[in-house]
Amino acid sequence: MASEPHRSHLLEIEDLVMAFGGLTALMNIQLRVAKGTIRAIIGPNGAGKTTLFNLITGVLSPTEGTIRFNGHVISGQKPHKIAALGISRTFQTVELFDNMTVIENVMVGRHLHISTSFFKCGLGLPAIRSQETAIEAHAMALLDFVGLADKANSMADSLPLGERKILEIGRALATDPLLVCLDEPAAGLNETETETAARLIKAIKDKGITVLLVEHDMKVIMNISDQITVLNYGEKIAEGTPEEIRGNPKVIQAYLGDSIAVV
Amino acid sequence: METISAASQLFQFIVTGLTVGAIYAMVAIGFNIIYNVTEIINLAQGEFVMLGGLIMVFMHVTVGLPMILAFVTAVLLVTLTGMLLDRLAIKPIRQPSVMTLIIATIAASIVIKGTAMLIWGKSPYDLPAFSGRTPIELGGVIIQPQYLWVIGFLVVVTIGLTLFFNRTILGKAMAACADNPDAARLVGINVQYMVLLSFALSAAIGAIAGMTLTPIALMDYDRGAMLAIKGFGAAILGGLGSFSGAVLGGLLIGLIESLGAGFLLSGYKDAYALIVLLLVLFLRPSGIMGNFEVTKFKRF
Amino acid sequence: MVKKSAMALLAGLVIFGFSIQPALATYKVGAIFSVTGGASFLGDPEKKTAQMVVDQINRDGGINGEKIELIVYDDETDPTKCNLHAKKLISQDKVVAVIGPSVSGLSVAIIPVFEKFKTPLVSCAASYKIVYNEKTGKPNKWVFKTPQSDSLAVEAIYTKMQSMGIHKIAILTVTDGYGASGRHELLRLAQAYKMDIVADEKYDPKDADMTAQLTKIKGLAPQAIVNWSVGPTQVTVLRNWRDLGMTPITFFQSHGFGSRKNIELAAGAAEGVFCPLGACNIADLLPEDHPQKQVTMAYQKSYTETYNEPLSSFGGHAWDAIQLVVDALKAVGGDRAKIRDYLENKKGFIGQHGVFNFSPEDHNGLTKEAFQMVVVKDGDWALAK
Amino acid sequence: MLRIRKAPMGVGAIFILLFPWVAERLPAIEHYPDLMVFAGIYCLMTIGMSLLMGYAGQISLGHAAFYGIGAYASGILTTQYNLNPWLCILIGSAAATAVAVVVGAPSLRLRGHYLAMATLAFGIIINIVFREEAEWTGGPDGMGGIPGLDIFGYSFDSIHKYYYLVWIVVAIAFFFTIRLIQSPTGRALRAIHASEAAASAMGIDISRSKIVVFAFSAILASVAGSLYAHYMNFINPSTFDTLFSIKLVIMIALGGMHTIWGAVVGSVLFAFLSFEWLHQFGEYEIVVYGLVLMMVTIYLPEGLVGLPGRIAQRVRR
Repeated sequence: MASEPHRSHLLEIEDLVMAFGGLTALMNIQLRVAKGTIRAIIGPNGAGKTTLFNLITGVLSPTEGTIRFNGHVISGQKPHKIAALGISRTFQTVELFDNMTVIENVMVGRHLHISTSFFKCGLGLPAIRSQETAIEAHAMALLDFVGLADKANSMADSLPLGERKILEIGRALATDPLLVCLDEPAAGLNETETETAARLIKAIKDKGITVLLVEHDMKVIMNISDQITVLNYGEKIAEGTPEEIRGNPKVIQAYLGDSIAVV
Repeated sequence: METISAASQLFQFIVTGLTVGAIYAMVAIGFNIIYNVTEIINLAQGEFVMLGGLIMVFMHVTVGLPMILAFVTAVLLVTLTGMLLDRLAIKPIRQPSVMTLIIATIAASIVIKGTAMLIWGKSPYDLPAFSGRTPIELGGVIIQPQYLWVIGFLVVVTIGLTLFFNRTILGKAMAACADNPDAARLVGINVQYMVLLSFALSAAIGAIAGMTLTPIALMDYDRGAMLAIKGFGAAILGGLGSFSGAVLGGLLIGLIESLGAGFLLSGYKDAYALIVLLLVLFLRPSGIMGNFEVTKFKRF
Repeated sequence: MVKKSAMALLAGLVIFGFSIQPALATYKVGAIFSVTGGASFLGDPEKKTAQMVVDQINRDGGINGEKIELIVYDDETDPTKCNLHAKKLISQDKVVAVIGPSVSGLSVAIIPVFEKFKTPLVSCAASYKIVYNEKTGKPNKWVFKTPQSDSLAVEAIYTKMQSMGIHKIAILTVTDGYGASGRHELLRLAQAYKMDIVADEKYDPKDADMTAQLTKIKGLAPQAIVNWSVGPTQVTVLRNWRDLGMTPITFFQSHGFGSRKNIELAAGAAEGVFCPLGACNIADLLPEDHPQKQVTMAYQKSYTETYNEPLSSFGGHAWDAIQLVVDALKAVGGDRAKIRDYLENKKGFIGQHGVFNFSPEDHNGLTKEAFQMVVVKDGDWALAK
Repeated sequence: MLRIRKAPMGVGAIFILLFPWVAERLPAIEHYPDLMVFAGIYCLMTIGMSLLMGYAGQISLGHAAFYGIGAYASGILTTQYNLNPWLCILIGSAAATAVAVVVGAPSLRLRGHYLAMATLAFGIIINIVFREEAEWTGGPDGMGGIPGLDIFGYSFDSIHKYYYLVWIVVAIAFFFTIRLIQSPTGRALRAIHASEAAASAMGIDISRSKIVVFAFSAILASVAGSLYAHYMNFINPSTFDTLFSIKLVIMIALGGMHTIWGAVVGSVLFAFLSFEWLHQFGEYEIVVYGLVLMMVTIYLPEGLVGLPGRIAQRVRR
């Protein structure tokens, strides 16, 4: 096992099993992610990467096993409770709020940190108004950080895919997470956009936020990850630094079976 | 008159419930055919039933066509109405959201109902039973011959549709549209045509339901909405999109109503069926035979 | 900007959506009927009748040379619309009196309007609540009604049952206002007539089949069944009764069965069924010396000639209502208060549904003799002996 | 960003304020304020439903039940227990809230057509209760004798007085809802509408939000029901049937689902169409009504509030 016992672990997954009817999507997964690192999860299609994300973020409840985050057991909890504990995410299919502007999307991310009392909001109390001004500024700063400040007032659905993915990351950061789960942030992007995304992910790490990353682009993976976990058919087949993974015969086997070459 | 035993009473409730349930089931099947191809809940489905009954009365009683010929003409005319509904009210909608489509089908049902009122007036019409009105007695249980026609037509429709969707190229093409319209388009299926066909088919089935119902319950212009609600309930109870679910849902609602009226307060009989429906939905959010994962991603 | 224009547009629509102004006439009489909606079986013949009567009077030179204008509104069996129409008739159309509504509930709903604006209302609905104020124990001052109360129909049925030796009965009612009112009276009067109601079953106005309710009744073996409904269900229930082999249990229908069309629709199942009917349903059966013979025959003739459809007993209520108003106009002219006073003291008015004798204590003016018990025989009505 | 637009509100407010005064002077529309009372009552309901459907994306085909709960609370408690009408309005709202939470909690987990059917079923069941519990409700014939409203001896006994009462309540509901939409709560609702998965990943408690909005719309419907009962002095079950729930949805579709203005415009338009204008078509009324509705869905998918925008677009081309 490539876990590092001397560093504190933000996320600990033990004996995780996820079965859909007769189909086992994940089998006995163990995973420990150290604080402040970038951990990539890779594997061929259908390996169970997105299922793992859905388990961590509470969209699914595991059949067996536990997920512990920052000292709390989060397996089986509702997504919004998990978000409140400090996990944020993006989606493979980009789930933006297309009925809102770019900055509003980010402002939704501040939901956990503001008062949303139904009656205070409906009465339009001054406290709510000053709070709006504050979170608007906060959102603007985040947009500046991800590089979308000039698009703040565009509608989210008017952005090109690359910027949509960046916006989704920006929105995920707005919750002040300890851990962000990025589901294929570079998929479908061109080379420049991919580089931007990779730079952004590193910048997130530099802010002290732990990153869990599912990605197919090996160049990105190898460049930015601290640790890589390889899944295949719902099982963990390898774990280690990019260098260790690059030479791992099991990994090569898994990928060649899927006829994709490892860089 | 001989008195009736408790067992005969129970069977009588069941026979009646199954008959009424078979009508609901046919309406529910109509909902499913259109839903499967288009994801539209066609709330004008009940109007097809009403039209089927009234046109049959017109052809058979007023014009004097023989039963079979009147039956065929009525089915054809209602089918045509179904196709017109698609072409005039559904297809022209440029931004189809689920809400818009619900309103569109409600609007269409109002137009159909109003037109029927202008043509036939407000009085109810009768149709001679298909094979007489001499009831059959079976161990104290009375069965009207028309009951058998209703249940028989449900069986025929169910078997016919199963064969159609599994054995014919056209049927398979329609099923493909239901699964994935984009992919269907790619392999050269004319999706527009399939949508039209689905409206035609479900109109035809609605018409059959109406024609078999009329000799039992008479028919008037204002009957569609109630049948649509019952049929919609049946389709949901069984699980939207599932034909076996529709049959099960329809028969269940019919049975609960009949048993409820028989054993409990008859004024609340409609409520019993709906309470069961709600309880089922709370336990199984996509009906008895539905697939939750599918419905999860369809939103308004 | 967009919303501003929308608002302006709406404002324009509201202000300029004028309704067509009626032509001027000397006597304006209002009418509110449920021409469409759940009670169109009442409102449709009522509207046709009232219109026909007014046209006839105008053709014959009007009232003392002045024409009547009948302003008819359709309440669609909706109390909100009924209320709006009532206020519009009174304050805008400035009618001298209003006839209708067709339905008891709606009549009760608009009583306050007529009491407040001091305008006579001659309702065409049956419930005693229309002419009986529970707080004062007296009739509402401005409100009259022409139909026999349901209690009279029930009394006619129970009287007949007593003479036949029937005391164990089942009642079947439809779950709308018509059925509920009948059910209320059937239950209320049962004790006085020593009727034992062993089953109290209901069905919906759109139900396809009442076999379940009848099967339950069959198990309880009553001597007679009373059914209270209108529309297709009263026919379906008869067929179910016959098919279930329940003909030895005598079947009584309410006066809502009063159209030959229903006998026809029942396709033979109505044979032997009793029902209490007003004179206008059975004009041709009445003896020549019957006081209502003349008016009922004349109404039947002109209605069937004008509209080419069989007469419905409900139309007769509108005939009585409009003729009462016309009678008052002839006598006292177009003053609302005078019309009211005239109607309250009117005696011996020969109508379609009886001979009316109004008084300050009785704003209906009918007795149970207004109903004749009729039985279906050889596919037609016959007076029951 | 959504900002409160002051101009249309000003126009609207002045219109509402002056309308009875103008109507009084034009004999042809003298009775229009009476219609506007009902239009206002409908507005109250559609404002809540617009929030629920247009913003939170949850369909309800059962809101007539809450309308009825308010009306019967007022009707029964005033006539049989002689309670103060204002207290009855409060009790009705509390009852509607309780029912909304109990029914909403399991129902709002359902999606799309399943939610539509569940709310439809709920509405029918409640209506059957109104019809069957005749001892309390008067049964299908309804109950009369419901007192009017008065406050400190000032009685809302004329059409114009009631008109202002109703529209003041509508204005309160309207401003509350507009502010709500522009607040974090409104943003959260729109987020739920766009993507439940993303909204919950942002920490929004989806089921709670839906239930709160459902309950809020139920309260508005209940207050509307009470106002209706005290104005009509009479209620019967058919006023609160499924057909009316569907009419509410039609009002919203007519006006436009995605703004609260749509609810207001749609309700007023619907009231006038159904109480007044369509009558001119006589027995063709029902067909014309259906055709109008059909035209709106085809040519004005954003409802009537989308019309000026469309015209402007045409002109610019």
